[in-house]
Amino acid sequence: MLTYAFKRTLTALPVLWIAITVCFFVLRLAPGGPFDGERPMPAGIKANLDAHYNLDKPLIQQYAIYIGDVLQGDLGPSFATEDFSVAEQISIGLPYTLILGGAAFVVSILFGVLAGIIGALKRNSWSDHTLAALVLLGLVIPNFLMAPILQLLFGIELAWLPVGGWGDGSLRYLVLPVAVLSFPHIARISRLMRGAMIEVLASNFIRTARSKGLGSTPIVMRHALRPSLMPVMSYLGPAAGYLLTGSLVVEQIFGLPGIGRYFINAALNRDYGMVLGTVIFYMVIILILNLIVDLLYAWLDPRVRAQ
Amino acid sequence: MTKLLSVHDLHVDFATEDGTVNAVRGISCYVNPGECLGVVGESGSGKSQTFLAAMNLLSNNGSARGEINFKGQNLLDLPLKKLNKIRGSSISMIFQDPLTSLTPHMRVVDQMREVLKFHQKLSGAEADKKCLEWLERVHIPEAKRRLRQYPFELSGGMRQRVMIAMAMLCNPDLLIADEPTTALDVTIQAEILDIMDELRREQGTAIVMITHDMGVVARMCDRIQVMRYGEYVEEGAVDDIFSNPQTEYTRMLLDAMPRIDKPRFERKQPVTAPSKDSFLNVDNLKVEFDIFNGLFARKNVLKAVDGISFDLAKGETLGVVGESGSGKSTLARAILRLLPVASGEVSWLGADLMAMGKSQMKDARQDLQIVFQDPMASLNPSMTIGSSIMEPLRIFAPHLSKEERRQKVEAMMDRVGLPKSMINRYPHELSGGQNQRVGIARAVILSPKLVICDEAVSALDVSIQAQIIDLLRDLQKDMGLSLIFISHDLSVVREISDRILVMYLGNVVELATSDALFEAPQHPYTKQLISAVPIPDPVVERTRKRLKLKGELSSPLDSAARLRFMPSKSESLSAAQKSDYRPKLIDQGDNHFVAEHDPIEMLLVDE
Amino acid sequence: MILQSFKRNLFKGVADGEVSGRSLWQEAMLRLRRNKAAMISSGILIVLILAALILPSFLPYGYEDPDWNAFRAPPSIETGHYFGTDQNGRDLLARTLYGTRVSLLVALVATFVSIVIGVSYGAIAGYMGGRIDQAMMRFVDIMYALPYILFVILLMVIFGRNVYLLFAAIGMLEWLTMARIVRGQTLAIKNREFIEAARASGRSSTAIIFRHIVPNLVGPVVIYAALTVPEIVATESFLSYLGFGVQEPLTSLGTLIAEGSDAMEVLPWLLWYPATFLILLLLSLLFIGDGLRDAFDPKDR
Amino acid sequence: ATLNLHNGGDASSLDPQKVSGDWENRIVGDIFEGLTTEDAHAEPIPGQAESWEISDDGLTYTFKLRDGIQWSDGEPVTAEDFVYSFQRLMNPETAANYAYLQFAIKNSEKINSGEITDFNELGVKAIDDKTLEITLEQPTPYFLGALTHYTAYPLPKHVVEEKAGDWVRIDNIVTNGPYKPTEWVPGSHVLTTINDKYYDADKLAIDGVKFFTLEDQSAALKRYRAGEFDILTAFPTDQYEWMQENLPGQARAAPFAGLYYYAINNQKAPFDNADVRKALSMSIVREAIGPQVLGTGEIAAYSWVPPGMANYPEPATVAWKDLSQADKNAEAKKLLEGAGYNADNPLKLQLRYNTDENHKRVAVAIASMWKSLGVEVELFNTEVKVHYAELQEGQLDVARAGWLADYNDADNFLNLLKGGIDYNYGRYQNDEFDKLLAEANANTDAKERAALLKKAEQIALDESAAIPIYYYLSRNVVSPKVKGFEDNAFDIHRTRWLSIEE
Ligand SMILES: Nc1ncnc2c1ncn2[C@@H]1O[C@H](COP(=O)(O)OP(=O)(O)OP(=O)(O)O)[C@@H](O)[C@H]1O
Ligand SMILES: Nc1ncnc2c1ncn2[C@@H]1O[C@H](COP(=O)(O)OP(=O)(O)OP(=O)(O)O)[C@@H](O)[C@H]1O
Ligand SMILES: [Mg+2]
Ligand SMILES: [Mg+2]
Repeated sequence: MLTYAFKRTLTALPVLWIAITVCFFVLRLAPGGPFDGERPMPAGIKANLDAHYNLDKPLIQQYAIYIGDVLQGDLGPSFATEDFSVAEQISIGLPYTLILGGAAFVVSILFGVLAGIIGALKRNSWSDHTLAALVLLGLVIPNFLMAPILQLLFGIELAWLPVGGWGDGSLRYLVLPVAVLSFPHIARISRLMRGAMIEVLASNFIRTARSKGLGSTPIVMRHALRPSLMPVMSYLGPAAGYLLTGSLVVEQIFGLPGIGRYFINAALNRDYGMVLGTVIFYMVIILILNLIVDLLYAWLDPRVRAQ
Repeated sequence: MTKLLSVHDLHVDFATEDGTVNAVRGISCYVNPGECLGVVGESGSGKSQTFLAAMNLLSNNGSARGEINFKGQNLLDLPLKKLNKIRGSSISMIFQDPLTSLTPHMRVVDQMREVLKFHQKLSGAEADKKCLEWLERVHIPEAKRRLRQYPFELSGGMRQRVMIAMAMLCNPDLLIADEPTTALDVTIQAEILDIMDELRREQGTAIVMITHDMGVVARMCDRIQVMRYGEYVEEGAVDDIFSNPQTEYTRMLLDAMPRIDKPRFERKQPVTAPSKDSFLNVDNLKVEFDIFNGLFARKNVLKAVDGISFDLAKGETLGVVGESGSGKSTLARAILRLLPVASGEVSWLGADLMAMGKSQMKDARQDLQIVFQDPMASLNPSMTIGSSIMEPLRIFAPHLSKEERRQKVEAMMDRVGLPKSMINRYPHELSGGQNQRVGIARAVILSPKLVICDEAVSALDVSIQAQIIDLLRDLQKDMGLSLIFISHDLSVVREISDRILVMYLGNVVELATSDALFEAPQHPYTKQLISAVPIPDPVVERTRKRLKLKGELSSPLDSAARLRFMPSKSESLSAAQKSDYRPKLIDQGDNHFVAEHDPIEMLLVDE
Repeated sequence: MILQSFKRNLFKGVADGEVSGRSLWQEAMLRLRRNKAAMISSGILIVLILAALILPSFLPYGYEDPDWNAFRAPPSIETGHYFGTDQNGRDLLARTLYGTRVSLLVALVATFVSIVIGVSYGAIAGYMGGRIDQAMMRFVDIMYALPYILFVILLMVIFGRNVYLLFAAIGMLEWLTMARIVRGQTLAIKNREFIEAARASGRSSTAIIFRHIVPNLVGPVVIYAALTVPEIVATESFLSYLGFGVQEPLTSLGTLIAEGSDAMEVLPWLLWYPATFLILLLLSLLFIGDGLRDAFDPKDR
Repeated sequence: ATLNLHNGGDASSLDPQKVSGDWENRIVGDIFEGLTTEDAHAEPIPGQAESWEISDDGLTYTFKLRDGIQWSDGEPVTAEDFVYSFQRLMNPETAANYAYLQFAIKNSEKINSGEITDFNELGVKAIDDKTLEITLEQPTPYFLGALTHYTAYPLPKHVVEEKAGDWVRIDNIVTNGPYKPTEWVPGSHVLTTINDKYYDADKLAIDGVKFFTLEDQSAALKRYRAGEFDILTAFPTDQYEWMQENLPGQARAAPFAGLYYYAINNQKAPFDNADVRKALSMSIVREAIGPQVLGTGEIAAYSWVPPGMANYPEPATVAWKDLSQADKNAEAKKLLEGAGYNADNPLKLQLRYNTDENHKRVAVAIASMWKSLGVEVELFNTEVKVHYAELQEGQLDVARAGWLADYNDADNFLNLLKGGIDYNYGRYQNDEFDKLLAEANANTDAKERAALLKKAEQIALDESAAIPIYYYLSRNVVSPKVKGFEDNAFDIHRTRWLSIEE
């Protein structure tokens, strides 16, 4: 198991390198540069900027410079926020993102799994359908609509919670963004959970568990939960990835300083350094998460470990 | 005496897309405290469902009507809360399908402990102790280690014993045992039956014993209930029924039973002496499993098959017997390249099977088929049994039209005794024996050259068993089919085999013709096995004496255990030598091979 | 032997021989019909589809031309703008119906792409295991991490703007998680004994993957596929907003809602009508997904 | 009290030579001050300089710095700081993207392009600690206004030289404006407090500003309504009517020195035909765009230069401005037919716009106006980078563009149509036009200069060089408790002039 994790860590390096390389060149192939925009600038000025950021050098040389820097742990400058290097920006935003994403992650799993279990136990009953409809509303209402609705309702009409911002980082400020972030995941987790749980509840070993006189709670928690978590677990890797890299929409609507906005904005701004920085960061997160998920598979089903 | 459990006019129906299946139609029966009721009857006759209904464990599409009284309560309309108080403590059940009946992701100990915790509020070391005690009682070798293992790491027989131990943990008033010993070798079976008997005598536990093995019935039961087609056929005290069956069906059941104390039904002309290099040659085959305990522990190597060699001629039947966990299933899998082999060779029709390429292997598979030990698990749960049986045709006879294929499948179902109407059923909608027949049908539909039957008839009642054996024999006669027949049921093995191979801890201890082996067994282990076979005659059975040998329960991880039958040698060797030493197989002439051993007198338990 | 004589029809309820072989699919359809939630949902879905296909030709206004007399007009029967008009004076009903068409098409095609790629890819990776699995899954990881917007931009530049590309682009995005889920399930299933049985009977790896493993994955696949539809609709509207998707004057439900949400309090009809359509559409799809899962589960009758 | 200000985009830097957006201007303009600065109406007034003299040829400006002006760390602000800053601005290595705004200064362009490497050649000299002399290339009537721009802010030489690139870090930065930054969380906010070294510090009514990053205007409005913001620097156009009703007097849409126009490809057939361009321009119902399509009442543009630019009394207008729309359409139809386009052979064009809700609406409306003329329009939306990258390469039929004045002068707009520059997207080329611009800029007489510029403008308009559509409005929402907020054409509102009444 440990050797497996170790091997995976080793393979992460070439994977990272491939990701960086592909991204580097794709980025340069895309039309538009970091300095194109509503405000055109004279050619001379642009030349100065290109020289400043080494963009006037041949592409291969730029690539070599970049890889060299990365190997020394330097993710380079960002064009959009010049006072902070890419690494600094990521490290400034990370705590916010970790708190937000982490909270959303926990909330999603808790509520998702719970709703899924209830759905499976009360399958096709009136309460199953109502619960499903409620939970699914969180998924079918896109977050760019969900967020303003919640803001209007809880921020303005009821004035219970702040409309946006981080404030002092207290719980009040977290409730709405975390809710918007987690709704779709709650819905997805609950559906995956419900389906898998129904399948598992029909298996022979559940019959054995019932024959032991166990009530439904121990049956679900001890016998049915783990095998039903399989698809949820597969989904959790990507979901945690999404949550940790934040959501552009949620950060923008609530004005939060996390790093989610970089993932799309940097690409749109052709902020080369930032894009590559986020790719590296995201890649590392994904690799770690998926490694964890793969290890958890073995926990869910010992037969997988035997492989 | 008040009845402990009484079933009155029970009906069990299943809704299927093809209409309602009336699986149980008006069954009535009862059990008294401390009594053992044998339930016998045709496979698919509703034996399991009757008692599943009593436990309120029917599958989703099933429904039960009637009355099932347990200690004055009607179980059918008891609220779940109350029922749960009864299930697992007052009534417990051993399921027919041990492979899928244990929770795959829980360690054995956790599954056992929770019964104690729920019903007796026992936990911690105390509970562990009790679990261990019970595992030891059902003779699981190295019980301590097994407790920490997952079900898939156990052999079929071990899983069954775990089920049994679990069912008996709380000293229930009523134990429903559905084919509890099919996966056990006769010695262990005998021990288990002893334990049950003890329970019955000491604690007054009533037992419902659902079984096909009339020998077991003869040994254990006070009364018998015979079932067929979901209906009651006959009921009575065991001696009466055995000596004077009232119905044609019961008589037939008794007559069709092969017995080792009687001559074989039908002598086949012995096949010509196996010609070497011709058909299937297995040479020094070894299979090893890596065993991990916990995250950081060092791995252990378990030698499940430890150097087995034999040849098989065309048209020949080789019986393989041996205690549970001795590596029979593993051997079968290894021969078919379903498992990575550590070393050794298997040649098939002169070609090295282990070295074959993809397409060669595919061709070979057409002629090499297997019936898996656990019928349910080996069938794709999302495929109807019709398409499961049809599958080999799809692969190897693509030229057939859909209609032709269907006809073939139906014909095959007919030959194994499955009604055509079941073609759209899914495996979980069949009884244990019916699934087993699906597995057999799938294996023989292509008329292969070799079929490995791993406990292929253990879940079948004698009549169907006989039908299947006939089918195999017909194939043998017509196409020269060869068989490797793995079974714990020595009477059947004797009946069908030309030669028999006796395995012990991955090694061969004796290999001889069927008659030679049964008439003059040489190895103490073989002798012990044969003495333990139950005989379907209550009078004979109760007076038989079984051989008991000295020695601990043996574990494949303990490499010195192979010397169990050579204590003399064991004493003279150092520890290191012990682990390398394998008793040699010695030719006694007449193709009778026996492993080195000390004289049996040295091994018998002094009584 | 005597045994032959025992053969008799076991089941009075079922006439022997009349039963013909049925596929899992046929059976599932039979069962789906009994699921109330799924049937109501199907009804709603069909009504929506028919409305989107047929209704526009009966409307007094088209979806692209402004009615210069009715900018930002609230819904009204008299003017014939039953759902009102938008900031360009265009009839919202017509736009909603056209938007429904586009969204349905995108959802359908992209879901299809994601199922086909995701299922095959995940099942192959899971079944093959070892290095192949590792390599394949690391590729998925890379795809997750790369900013897909860049790829969309590149694709548009290389192939020019067209809707099919949009479908493909979204599908390419959505298959990743599908592949992970399928792979996870495959890891568990491939150790089951019936897979061994299939190998023993001579099935090739491909056949085992597609005939034995995939059918046992139908549950999670159907469910996750239904779950991706909302995401697809949202992604489509985002890409369209950036100029990579459907272009004005054509629209989609996602786009309509995105526009409407900004004017939620001022021009509420711009939001609520398309939103109702979308929510009905997506909820129906999700309930049908649940129903299909149940229908495809042989143990769940 | 601290003012909570919705600032839109995320500041990219606090270094005035590195920034370029109006949201950054709001911050750096509060923490730095140039020789001149803006009053509440955005008119130039003395800043760090208390007075100045302009030579008669208009080429030499001599500034006298205020007494006792200090950096926030207590160091005096000297003429040398200004010299240093201008040199740094022009230094190619600084790569200041707005350096060209000060290209009026002698030798600046040459230094910036690396042609001159001796920075002392730059036309900015310290006569003594308190006196600064700036020499220009040619007379520039708007120069005092240009000096209010952040590119002209002084930098603390002693800090920049010591800390190099790190001087702007929040711990290091030293400023000379009324406020100084004390906290910066990228993506969230920049916080400032009073710089008590500022000469007018005791007159400041507001203790500091929290500049919030928030691009979503609807969300900003909600936060405003919840009392979380005091000023919004933008609002969604759709909400204007609603706000007028529900937040009376708080939403402000004021004329803004900016032009929204469509560039049209003068080099590509059939748009190289002035008649075709004219037909397209004439058939646009400009009066419908602002009030109806956008809903905020933007003013229809028939001139190239927005009204109210300094030293430019009355812009030129298109000749057909006052025709009725029916006549315009009839005329347009005729022109198109004259160019060979009719129902059987419709004119086809692609209308490009960059991603934005308002751009889309305008494009949709105009497309339908053209459609009624028989023109087939394909709407083509791209994200902003691709849009401008392709525009600069001249890849367009008709494309949306806009211009906000950098400084208060007509020349700033007319330059957009000058031959041979990248951002003349339509590649309009008229030698007469170019000549008139050059002549005008060499002329020191304000009146004559204005006349020459107007002549040039008229030529461009007559040839329909591009299609002006409307003049921008600035859109602010100001809480009633904030006083001193004056609408102005540059939408610059320094905190200095504001106060909060609780
Ligand atoms: N879920 C189900 N749906 C439909 N039919 C079922 C279902 N479960 C069991 N049956 C049918 O009910 C009948 C009785 O089954 P049961 O398991 O009780 O047989 P059995 O007597 O235990 O047989 P065996 O000895 O083979 O185990 C069988 O014919 C079987 O096909
Ligand atoms: N996948 C596995 N991992 C580890 N150990 C295994 C595995 N499969 C089998 N074994 C071990 O190999 C030994 C032989 O098992 P096998 O299943 O061949 O026994 P068997 O002779 O078929 O027994 P039974 O009669 O009970 O079916 C047992 O000790 C078992 O625990
Ligand atoms: Mg049974
Ligand atoms: Mg076995």
